[in-house]
Amino acid sequence: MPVETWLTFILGFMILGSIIALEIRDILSSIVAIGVVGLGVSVAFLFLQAPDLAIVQFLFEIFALIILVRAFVKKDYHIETPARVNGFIVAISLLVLIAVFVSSVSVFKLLPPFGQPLFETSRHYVTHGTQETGAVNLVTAIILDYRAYDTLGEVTVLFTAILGTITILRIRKGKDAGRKGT
Amino acid sequence: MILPYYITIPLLSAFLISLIAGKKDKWAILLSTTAGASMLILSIYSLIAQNGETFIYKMGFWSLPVGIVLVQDGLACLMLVLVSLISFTSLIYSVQYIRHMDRNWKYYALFMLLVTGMNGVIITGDLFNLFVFMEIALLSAFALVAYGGQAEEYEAAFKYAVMGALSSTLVLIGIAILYSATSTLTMAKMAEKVPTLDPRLIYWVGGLFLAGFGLKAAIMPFHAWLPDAHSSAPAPISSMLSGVLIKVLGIYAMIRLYFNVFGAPHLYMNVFMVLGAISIILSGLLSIVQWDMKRLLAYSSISQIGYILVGLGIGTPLGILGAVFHLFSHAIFKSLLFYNAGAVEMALGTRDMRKMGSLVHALPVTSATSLVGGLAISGIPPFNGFISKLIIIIALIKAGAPVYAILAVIGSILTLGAIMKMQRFGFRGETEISKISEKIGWPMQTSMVLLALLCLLTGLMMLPGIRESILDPVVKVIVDHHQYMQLVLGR
Amino acid sequence: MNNPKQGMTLIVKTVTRVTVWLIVLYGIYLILHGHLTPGGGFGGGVILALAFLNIMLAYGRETTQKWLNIKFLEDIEAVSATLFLFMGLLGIALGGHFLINFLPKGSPHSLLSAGNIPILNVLIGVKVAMSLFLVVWVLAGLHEEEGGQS
Amino acid sequence: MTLYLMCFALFLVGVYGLLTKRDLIKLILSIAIMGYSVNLLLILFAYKKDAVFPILLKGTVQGTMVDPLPQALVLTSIVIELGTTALLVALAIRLVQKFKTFDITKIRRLFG
Repeated sequence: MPVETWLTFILGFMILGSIIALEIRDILSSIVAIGVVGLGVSVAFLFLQAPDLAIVQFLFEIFALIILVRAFVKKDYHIETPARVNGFIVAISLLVLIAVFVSSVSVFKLLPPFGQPLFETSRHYVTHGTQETGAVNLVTAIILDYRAYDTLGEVTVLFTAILGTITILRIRKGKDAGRKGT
Repeated sequence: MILPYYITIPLLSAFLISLIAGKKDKWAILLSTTAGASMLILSIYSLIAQNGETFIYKMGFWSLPVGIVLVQDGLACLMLVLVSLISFTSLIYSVQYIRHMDRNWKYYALFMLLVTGMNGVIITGDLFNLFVFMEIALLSAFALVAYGGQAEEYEAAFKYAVMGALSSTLVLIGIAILYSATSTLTMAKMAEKVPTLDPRLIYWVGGLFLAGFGLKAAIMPFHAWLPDAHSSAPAPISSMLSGVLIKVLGIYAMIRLYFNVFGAPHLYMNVFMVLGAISIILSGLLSIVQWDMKRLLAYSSISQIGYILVGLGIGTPLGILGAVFHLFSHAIFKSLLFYNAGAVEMALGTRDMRKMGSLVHALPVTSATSLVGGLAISGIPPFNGFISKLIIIIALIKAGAPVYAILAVIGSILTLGAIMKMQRFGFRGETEISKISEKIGWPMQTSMVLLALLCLLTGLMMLPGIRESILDPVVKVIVDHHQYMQLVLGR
Repeated sequence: MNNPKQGMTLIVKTVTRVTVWLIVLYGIYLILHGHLTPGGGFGGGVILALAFLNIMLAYGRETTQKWLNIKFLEDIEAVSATLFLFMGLLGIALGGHFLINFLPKGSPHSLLSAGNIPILNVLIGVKVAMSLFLVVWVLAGLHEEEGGQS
Repeated sequence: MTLYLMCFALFLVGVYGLLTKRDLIKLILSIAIMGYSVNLLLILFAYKKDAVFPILLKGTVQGTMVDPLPQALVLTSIVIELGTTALLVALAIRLVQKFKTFDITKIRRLFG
């Protein structure tokens, strides 16, 4: 089977999975459904010849699942309250989203078709990458040499995220406990 | 070349703070103020030494479309000065304000990361790099909004974080589509290829970017998070967010994309005008009815962002001059007003103006500087706000849009009303308040007085000799959109 | 899973003691071969973090705290980020440009090739491992503390 | 073309969740869905017919390769998304502690 067919299956399955994850009541099943969608992304990356990403996506997916399950499921295991879904809001947002989708059809037609990228800047990486950086993994050559500045930013994002998480979750004691709320 | 140091100085100080700070905040304060001061000196030096030129810095010495390029032109220089100025005064202000909450080095580390993110967005010439540094600034802003640890602060931060994540994803989709269509990420190279693309594609991608960056700039239909986040954050952070963050992540990024890359398409200029006018009027009205002092200021921020957008949308050099100058002066007086609100909150323990009274004797410096800030924001002569609003209104009349000019005048009156309310109830009420819970020390007073002086002095930027060397290059960058592409690509 | 402070049963602990080293080894392999095979610092770093996490889940929080000094891990995280920045600054000193690849490139396909890239990969791996482990550590710690109070 | 549209539909599913769901965790999950779709879209743009992964293997002559640049970008964006998720989860935990509910409509001390 050609790649397109496989990918159509995977994508359809992912859309289905995300709708299930959003609509299901039980929060644990919802998180697991998201995990399955993430694994679908990982498989799609394999089909699209991106083994680096497949590994990283798979691992980060596991990690995100651990964080979510650990944070929400263990103690206050909860079933979504049957919130009175406001039909009006649902209808309006569905209409808007369908309009956006329809308008996007003509735009995606203008892009280079699937399987034939323009490949202008990237030609340099493919033809000269190994020779210029010495790395045979061209993705690594890009993230750590050609675009190492991006990676510095990315390391900083991780640093910020963990620092922010610690700041938000730090145990506050002393006089600020009595600080007046407004 | 000093370009990479705008990133490395704040980044290094953030990393070092988390390494050597220990439990106390002494080292953190020392390191961060040193970094802030050195950036202020660097940026002012480069603004003077710039002289209308454009500097290019190739990261890792890779040739242009292959590597990442940093660009320092007139606009970037002005924004760098602005960010350094506001962040330096905010740091001085924080020394007392944050100690009154707790003594933790994490605040200063996150603050320096916020500055890193904004500087990175300003000087980058690469679209994906802009996204990465935007995320640094956003993530640290989420954490800083929640810093106080109260329920409202978490709520505001969560709202802000959800909106921020949505806007980042929208921007990333736009970047992906542009990459697919042009096969490059360097903005100058993209600008070269945009004329060959189908205009429908540009309009559609422009819509994505408008939603994405509009959420960050809190333009009117996308503004829901701003009043919560900006009023709940600690005062120095409110002034950073309202003063520079929404402008750097929202307006500056929009200028780069719509003017320098897309070449100012007519459709979007009109959209800017309409959205700007809506923001001016609606949030002007909303700000008058607020009783929370910081909320009032937050709504008025949206209204002033509207002025900047209208000025940009005119598209004439005069309008853009007004927009740029209003961007600069709004950062100064809005930060000043947030400092005042923070000082009042610290002294009285409340932000509700109904519980305040006459503070003229209890807090002389705060009430005097708040008067200066208030007059500046509502566009009363000798102050900078008057000049910038006047230029925008004149440009509107000259461009043949009298309706917008009238709306701008009405917006100015609404702002005046809101500020009068703040002065009347917040600082000059009937009940004389003599007992305050905490004194306003010299660090907070210094930064307030400094910005109040700047409200007056930056009006001098319009004087003939200074204007040619500082503001005109900025206007030229925005108006002449082919120039950016040619200068960066070296043709 | 009954008492998170004590960890799991003896069987799990024994199995973990063996497998953790294999996981760590695999993570290190991925990091070091980042410029030759798929994987690299990010993937390898997550695997290292998962190994630490394995210890935490199997042995419980208190034992882990004895083995791993959390403050030390935080310091390692900051140091690795700082060193990444210093590699960039060294580029200015030695090659004239920020983040330039100043080490000799070597011959392709060998482990010691590609100049800076393996060094940066190691730094990223360490950084990612520490960050992700700390995230889970902090998130999980909050829960148990809350449990202790109620 | 169909694949691009399906990927965009996945994105819109995420936006739909963000607009209509009232549960803190569902909001975080919607953001995760949007992240997947953007990453996948970038890699779909990178795919070239009958091309192989962008890693040179020893001793073999390799044919054309897929575009490596979007792969590098997605690597960055995956990490950024994990950071955002961690921060959102931390905020959500604090919110649940303070308000004792997962329902965002009940967390309304602020208005606006």
